[in-house]
Order: sequence, then structure tokens, then C-alpha cells
Amino acid sequence: MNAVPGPAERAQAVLAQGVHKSYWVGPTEITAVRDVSFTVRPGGALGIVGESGSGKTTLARMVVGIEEPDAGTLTVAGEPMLTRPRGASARVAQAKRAQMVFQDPYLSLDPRRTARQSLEDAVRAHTSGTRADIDARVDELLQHVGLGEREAGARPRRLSGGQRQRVAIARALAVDPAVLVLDEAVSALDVSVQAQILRLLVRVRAETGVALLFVSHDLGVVRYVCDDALVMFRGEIVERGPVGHLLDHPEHPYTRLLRASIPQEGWDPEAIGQARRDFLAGLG
Amino acid sequence: MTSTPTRARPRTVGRARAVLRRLGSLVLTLWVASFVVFASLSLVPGDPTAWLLRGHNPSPQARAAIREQYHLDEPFLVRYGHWLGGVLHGDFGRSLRDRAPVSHLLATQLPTTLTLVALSGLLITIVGMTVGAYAALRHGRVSERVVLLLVTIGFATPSFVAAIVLKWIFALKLGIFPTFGLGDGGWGDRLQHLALPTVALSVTYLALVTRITRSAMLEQLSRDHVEVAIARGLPRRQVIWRHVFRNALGPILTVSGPNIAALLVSSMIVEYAFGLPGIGQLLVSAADTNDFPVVQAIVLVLVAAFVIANTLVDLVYPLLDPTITSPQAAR
Amino acid sequence: MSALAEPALKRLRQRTRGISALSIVSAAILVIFVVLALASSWIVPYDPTAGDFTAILQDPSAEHWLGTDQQGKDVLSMLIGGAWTSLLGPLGVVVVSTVLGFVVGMVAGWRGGWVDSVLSRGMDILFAFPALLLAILAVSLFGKGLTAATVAMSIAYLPYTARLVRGVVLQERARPYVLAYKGLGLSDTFIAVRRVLPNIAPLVLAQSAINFGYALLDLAAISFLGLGVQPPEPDWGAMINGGQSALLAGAPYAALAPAVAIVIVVIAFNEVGEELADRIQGIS
Amino acid sequence: MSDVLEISDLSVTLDQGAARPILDGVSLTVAAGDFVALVGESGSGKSVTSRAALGLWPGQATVSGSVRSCGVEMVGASASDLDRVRRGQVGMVFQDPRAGINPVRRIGDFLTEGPQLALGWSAERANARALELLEAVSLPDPKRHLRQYPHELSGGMLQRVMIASALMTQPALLLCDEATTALDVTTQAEIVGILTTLCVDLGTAVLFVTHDLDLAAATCDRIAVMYAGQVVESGRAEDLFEDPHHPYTVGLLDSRPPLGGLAPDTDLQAIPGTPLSLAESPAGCRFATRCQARTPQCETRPGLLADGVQRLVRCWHPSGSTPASTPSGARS
Repeated sequence: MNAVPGPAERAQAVLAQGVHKSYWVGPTEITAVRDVSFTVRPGGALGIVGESGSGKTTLARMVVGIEEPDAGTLTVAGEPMLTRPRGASARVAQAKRAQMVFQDPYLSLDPRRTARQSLEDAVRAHTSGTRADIDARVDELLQHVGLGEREAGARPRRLSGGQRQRVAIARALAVDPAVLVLDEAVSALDVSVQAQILRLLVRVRAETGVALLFVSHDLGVVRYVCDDALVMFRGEIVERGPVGHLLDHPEHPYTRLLRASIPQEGWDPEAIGQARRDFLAGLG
Repeated sequence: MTSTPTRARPRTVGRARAVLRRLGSLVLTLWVASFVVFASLSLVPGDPTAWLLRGHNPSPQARAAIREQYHLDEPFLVRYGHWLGGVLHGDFGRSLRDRAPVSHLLATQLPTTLTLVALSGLLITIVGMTVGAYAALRHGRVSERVVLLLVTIGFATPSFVAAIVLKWIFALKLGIFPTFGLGDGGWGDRLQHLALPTVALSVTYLALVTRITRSAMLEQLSRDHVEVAIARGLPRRQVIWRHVFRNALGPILTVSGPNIAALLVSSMIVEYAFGLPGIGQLLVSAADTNDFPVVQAIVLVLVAAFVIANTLVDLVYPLLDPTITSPQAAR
Repeated sequence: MSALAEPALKRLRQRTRGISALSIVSAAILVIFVVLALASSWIVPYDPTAGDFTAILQDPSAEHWLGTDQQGKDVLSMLIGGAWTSLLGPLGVVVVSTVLGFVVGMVAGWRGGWVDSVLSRGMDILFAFPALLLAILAVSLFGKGLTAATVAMSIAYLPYTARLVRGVVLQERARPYVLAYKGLGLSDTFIAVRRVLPNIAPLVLAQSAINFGYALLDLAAISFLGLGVQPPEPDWGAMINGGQSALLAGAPYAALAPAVAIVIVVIAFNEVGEELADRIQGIS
Repeated sequence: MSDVLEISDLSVTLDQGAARPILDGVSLTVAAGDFVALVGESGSGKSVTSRAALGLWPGQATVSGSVRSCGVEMVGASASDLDRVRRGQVGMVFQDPRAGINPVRRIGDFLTEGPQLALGWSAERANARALELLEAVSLPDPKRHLRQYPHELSGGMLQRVMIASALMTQPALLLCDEATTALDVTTQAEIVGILTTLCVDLGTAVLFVTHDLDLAAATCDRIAVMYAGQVVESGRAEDLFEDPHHPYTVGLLDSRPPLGGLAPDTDLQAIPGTPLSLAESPAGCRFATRCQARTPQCETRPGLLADGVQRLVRCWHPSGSTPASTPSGARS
């Protein structure tokens, strides 16, 4: 399924070519992702924008190896991501290529382990250092994401949503991944807290050089975090480009609809509703 | 409750397919169960003829009859085939005690068990759901606490404990109800004889159904759709009836159904305690006197009844909850 | 000294806060019964198997606190002597069914696929055999007594635990925190055994406590039916059966004492089990 | 014009487990036909406030103050008063239609049961009205939808059903509690469009509860911003947007990454800290712990001050063009 990676693939943090994924729901086949191709350069930040059912989450899960494509090539740092990598060294190597931060901060941390313990698990899987080395690394990570001693010793249910997402980001950064995939990672947070996490992400990217694959339905947020973006609709990419250009000069009718749907000055929901009905009717 | 006159066609087809699948799995389970019950005989060490006849009169005729009944001279699978064929035709072999056909014994004893189970099932459903609903609607009050206390005690009271306590109170202290046998009079007399056994059999399950009804109702009461109904000023009675009780029926059925089916088995304890001539008592005395063909037959009949009852619950569930289309998903 | 004792006391108080008084009483009752059972041969006032025909069907008195039965056996001694057999059987059932159920449920839920299908099918078939029925079949095959009944019941209880474990494992397996562990490159075995198992163990433990009550009732029923423990060996179920004639003769204690003991022990187990289950829900 | 909702000095305190009241002296009015937004983050008390208009209180809580819905006092109201308001005068659209519509009953039942069972409408009348409204909310095949079960419809369709059901009796006030939060943005736009058109046509006033300031501003004439159980600022939507006075409003506006991109050499301004939990109860200003402009004065509790025309702000040193004038309601 996956060809031997060539130099072009090695040069990209993420490279997707003709990626295809479908599911069977009872007797009907549902295509979640259809012929999707894109690249993320090392240290780059790509936004994937779409509504529910657009396939953006499936795509994100394939990039970190939770699922595998049915067809097409998908490599991260030059290697395909497998759902079941064979052997400890393969698992560790794959982990260093891509890490994920999930949407729901309430479910993404082990309820029985403190923030510090969660980070220790992550660090220990990738270093064979002494206890002191591990502690030092965990402290560094905690500081990096702005968590203090109190939060470090707390179990998830004693932490707020924003604090939990900080732990999840620190855990992902613990293995020093080439790519950080964020699946709606800020959408469950209050606006004032969301801004904190967004700033953290931008800072992390600048300091560590990690590439970001940022999946979101929120155009403003994507514009702030990403350099480039692609818009997905029903499993396909309908438009792509530098994020500023994409939002300021959308060309595809769906991108325009999406852009117009966001509440803003001169917003006319009735006209948008008509446009939406027309657009959907045009698809047949 | 929700009749379905106008259902789209594909859905009906899907449901029919699901029902067929469930029935298929029922047949498979029954078949495997019959095999287990039959093959269990091979687990005993030594000569099966000698084992079967221990404690009975080992005359040569009896030995020959046993070898013939179980086809012991033939290979295992052939024996099973003969046995299963017989069972399917209602031939369960003969009792070792008096050579009576087991099917005949079953036919005479089964009605008592079924009457007892039916009475108990009615009592449990009606009283359990009423009291459980009452407790849920009195949430946080003393009356709910009282119900919960009774439920806690009832749930830990097995039928044999209930049986002796009832005997002690009603027979010995008050002398109201008979405590042994079925009587020989008509239906009135028979019902009077079944009164205490029915109560004894019901106690544990009554507590269970009460508890399930209460928690299912409370669960529904906390749901958003109930708040919506209240916010629209629907009369309280209608809120409870249309939105709480109606929605609680599904969960109540899933938990209570299998337990009410289990009455068929628990019935033997009550029959034994009150000397009722049901198949449970027949099973106990057969097990006591090494009458294996009878044990085998009754175990098979009860397993079949239990499995069929559970299948019925699964098939009814989708009628209560339209979001479930496949009976299998109900479990 | 007191300075050391104080934090310990405080910890104890913190740990027991929120636990209902009923559960504490229940736990205490269970401890008392276990101690009685273990120490029975030293503390029984009379030989529980030896009758005394000069003192039959006596009411409670200073010599016989709970009276005597129709053979003149001391009811209190029988009760204490019977605690051992009455508790040992259910313990066997719960230990065996929980351990096996855990293994079956864990393997089925974690591996999924055909392994799950086969195991689940097997559990469905075991469900067809109510515990009491399987025990009677076993007794009639292998002879009266506790051993055959206990083994049969262990098998009959197995699918309940297995189904519970499978359900929660399936649920946990799809949780982001487990996906995150996988993404970090930790091995499946490590995640399943060291991380997921401790998270679900308390729930299963709670179920086991409740199962203990059921098993006690079922095994007592077997003895009550005259198919389990055989007199003169003391056992609560057998005592109730044997005490029926005494009851009708006006000496109810031989039957009522073990009846009350059974109800109390089962209530205690149910309470402890439910308290455990409540506390687990509070944690996650 | 008369007010359809008049909340004054409403406080709600949970009897157990909270250090501060969940509502703390909330005052708010909605005039007939007006669109008012209630904006706040999680735990701000915006949902509790909107539910108060129907006399729906959180369990085991103490309520003081006054809530008049269509002239009927809801605090301590009799059952018949509650029923009168709930059955026709005030409607409500809840956040999650999937949870809010009984899954075992048909859509038709959901729409008609209120008027039929509570107001005694005939089945024909209720059905006709239901069809009319389903058409008004642009459901493609109303007759068929009446017979369907909720799980057969998408979230967006169900929310239209919810809106239709709330408008069956042509209420004077419609409460929308995060009514479009769970929906996709394009669906949200369409549904807000339907909602506003219908309510304008029917003359129904709307209390629009949301966490999204932009949506509030795009939909409503007036906005009240809530924080930790208090209204911290209220005013006309344009004024609030162009010239926010309360530091929290300023922070909220600066936290949103703008769709058109940030101005050069500026960055997103996050409000530090986390929203006040129910366990925290600062003595003075509720926002002081997160406020950049905090002074010792903030240790005492600010009242809700009139700050210009139709403008109220609860702050000792509000920013913006108009200086703080005299306290209007200097309550404790």
C-alpha cells in the first residue's frame, strides 16, 4: 500500500497522496476521506477546516496512526504510520513522528494519574535516563506549558479544562515529535481560556520547531495558528492556500459560505441560509 | 404501546432480519444447551450403566432397558442423535424409579409450576413497578427511605427464608393459609394453597423490580426532555406518564425480564418448601434419588424455557424503544 | 506520639468521609462473621454435630443462647460452625468466576475481532444455564455436596463478570487517554494490564461483592434442597431445611437463626458492593 | 412598550456545596419584541437566568429578588401562575435538541402535546399549526417528519423542530439557551436566520443566551455580559463592541482571534486565570483576580453603575470614553 519513501517524502513532515478511507455502517459504505493530498513542511502549520462529517477528524486520526488509509500514501517524517507497529523500537520511533491532542479535555487524561505521573509515563517511554533526568525533563515540560506545582500533583478531575489541555500538550511534547496533531483541541474551552492555549501553541511551535496539523471548525482560530489551510467538505478538499488569502479571498462556493456563516458585522443569516440551501441543492 | 402502522418499508425489512437473526441464535443456543445436557453423562467416571443404576434395582431387565434407552452400545454422536430425536418428539425417556415416561411426569407437574410462576410474575410486575414509581416520585422523602429499606431487606431474602418465615407467621401463629401441597379442591382452594408460595417466590424479585423501576424513573426524571416538558407547562401527571414512566419501561424490561424468566428456576425452592407438585420439586427429588433421566429432561426443559423467555424480552424491547432497531442491540 | 498519630487519624477521617454509616456497619458485620467462621472450632460452646436428647427443642436460655433443635443440637454452635462452609463456597465461586471472567472479558474486549466473537458467543451460551440449574445438574452427576455445586456455580457466574469487564474494556479502549498511551509507543500489554486494569478493577470488585451475596444465596439454596452440605455437618442452608420441622413444632430458632444470618450477611455484601460502585463513579 | 421580562435583583444560592451564589443581584429587562443577548462563559449564570423566566430553578436553592414574565411574578409563583406562563406566554429552545426531545415519541407528538394536553386544543388545530410551523422553519417534508422519531432527523433538523414547538402558541417571549452552539456554523447561520425572521414576524421578544459575543452582537439589539453570577456590563450591541467599558468585556473581545487577522505588531490578548468556580468567593469585585487594572479599591464590591445612556457597568474604573457617573443602584 505504501511505497518506499523517497527523498521528497523525507523532506516533508506530513505527506498525503490520494488518501482514501471509508467505513461500513451496516450494509452501506460511507466514504469519510476521498482522494486527499497535501503536505506539511517541517515546522509548518497547516489548518484543516470543515464541519461535522467533513472527514477532518478521520484524517487527523490517520496521521497519528489510530487508523490506516484504505488507499493512497500517507507518511509522517518520511515513514507510514501504522495502527500496530511491530516491536518496541518501531512504536517509539513512530511516537516521535506524530503526537495528538484530543478534543475532550475530560477524557484525554488517565483519571487515576496526576499530571506529573502522566508526563513521567510519556518521558520514560522515550528516555532511559536516571530518575533525576526524568524529573528534570518533566519539570521542564510543566514549566513550558505553564503549569505549577499544585497542578502537577493534581489528578485530572481537580484541573480545569484549560489546565488539562496544557497537560495533554506537554505529554505530546514529551517525546519531541516532528508533528503535533490537534483535533479541535481548543473548541471545548471558554473563549478567555482558549486564547491562552492558542498563544501557548504558537509559542511552542516557535520554540521547538514542531510542525502543527490543526484541525478546527473555527476559521478565526485557524487563521491565528496556521500558515496554510485546506477546507474539507464531505471527505474532499475543496480549497486550499495560505490562510490569509484563503479567508480574505475565498473562491469555492463552500468556502465562501463557511466564511459568510461566521457571525460578523453586516451578518445576514437569512441570506446565508438561502445560500446554504442553494449550495446543497446544487450538489444534487 | 406505540403501535406502528406507518413504518417505512426498509425499516420493516431490517427489523424482520434482526428478528430472524435473534431466532437463529436462539436455536443455536438451544442446540448447544441440549448437547451440554446430554454430554454431561460422559463426564461421570466408569461404566454409565452402573452409574445410572446406582441406588436403583439393578435387575438384568433394568440394565437392558437402560442400555436401550441411552443406546449405550452405539457411538456417542449416534446416541446423541437418538436422544435429541426423541426429545424433539416429546420423548424424554423413562424414569429409573418407576419406569414412568418422563414426558408424562412433566405433563402432570408442569401446570403447577407455570401457575406459580405466572402468579408471581404478575405480582412482581404490578407491585414492583407501582412501588418503584411511587418511591421515585417521593425522592428524598421519608416514604422513599422506607421503600428503600424494604427493598434492601427483600433483595437479601431468598425464597427459602421467605418460605419458612411465612409458614411460621401464617401457618403457625395466625393459622390462615395452608402451608403444604396444592389441596384437592377447586380453583379457589388451589389459589389459597398457592398464596404463600407465590409471595415467597416473589420477595427477592419484587425488591429487584422495585429498585430498577425507581432508578430508571429517577434517571428519566433527570433527563433534558423531561425538563423541556415541564418548561412547556405540561400537566405533571402527563409529564410523569408520557415522558418518565414510558421512557423508563425499556430499562425496566431489560433488567427485569431475565430475572422474571429466572422465576422458572427459583420456583423449585418454593415447590420444595411448600410440597407443591411442580417440576421443580420433581427435579429436586430426582436429583436426590439419582434418577438421572428425569434430571436431564427437566434441566433441558427449564433451560429452554429460560432462553425462550429471554429471547422474548429481546424481541419486545425494540417495540418500547424506537431508537433500537435490532433486538440484539438491546442487550 | 500524638503528633504522629494525629495526621494518621486525620487521613483515616478523610478516607472515610462520605461513606455511609450503613456501609461501615456492613463492613464490620462481615469482619465479625469472618472471624467467627475462622475461629469457630475454638469458640463454639457445644459440638455443633452432637445432639443431646435430654435437651431437644429448647427455647433460648443461659445454656443455649439460641435454643436447641429437634436432636438437641445447640443452635448457636451450629450457626457459628456453619459460618465456615456457608462463606467458603461463595468465596470460591466469586474468586474463580472473577479471575476467569476478568481474563475472558479483558481478552475479548481488548483484542476484539474474531476472538471477541468466539468468546462472546461462548458467554451467551453459558448465560442459558441459570446457576442453580447447573449446580443441580452437577450435583446429580458428581454426588451431593459443596464441591460439585461450587464448581458449577463458578462457571455459571463467569459470564456475568466477563460481560461486565468486556463492556468497560471496550469503552476504555476507545477513550482518548488510551489512544494517547498507544500514541506514546507504550506496549499494548503495558497499557491493558498496568493502566486500564487498575481503572476498571474497582468496578469489577464492586460487582464481585454483590455476586458474593448471590452465590451465598444460591449455595444455601442447594443445601436447603438437601443436595449440598449433608447433616450433621453444620451449614446455614441445611439448618433451615432441618429446622423446618422444629419450626412447625413451635421451636423456630433452629430455622430462623440461620435465616437471619443469611439475610444480614447478604445485605452487608450488597451494601459494601454498592458503596464501592458509588465511590468509583465519584472518582472518574 | 411594556416589558415581557423584568428581572430585578435576582439572587440564587445553592443550599449546599457552593461558596458564592450562582446568581448574585441580576437585573435585566426585555421589552416586547426586543432581542436581548445574555453573554458569558461557563459558570457565569446565564442559563440559570434564562430558566428563571420560566420559574425553573436549580434543585435545592434559595431564591430572592423578582422575576416578572409577562407581568406574572415567577419567584414563589403558584402552580397555576407557572402553568399560565409556561403554557403559552414564554417558550424555550434548549441547547441540545437530541436530549431535549423525547426519543421514544414521534415528532408530531412533541409538537402538539403541549397545546393539546395543556391548553385543550383539538388534534386538528394542533396538527395544522404544527405543519404550518414546520414549513416556516424550512423543514423539507413536514407531513412525513410529523410521523418520524427524533433519531431519524439530524441535529439541525431537530433544532428546527424545537423552535417550531416553542412557537406553537405564539409566545410573547422566546428563551434560547445556547440554541445553536451544538450546530455547525453554516447550519447555525441558517437557523438563526429562521429564528429571527419568525420572531420578528410574530412579534416575539427573544432572550438569546450564548457564549459567543460575535453571534450575540450580530443577532441582538442589546447585550448583557455576565461573569460569575453577575451582570458586569450591559448596553446596546454596537456600543459594547466599539467601546467596551468593563475589563472583562474588553478581555473577551481581545481573546477572539479576528477572522480578518490581527493587526500588525499585535497579538491575541488572553485573560489570565480561569473563570471563577462556585467554590471561590472573593470579597470584592468578582473579576479582580483576573483583572489587569486591579487596584486596592477592587477589594470592595462594585455596584452596577449607569455609565452613559442605556449603559450599565459593574466596575470601579471602567475603561472607555464616558467617565463613570453617579452610582444608580449602589447596593452593598
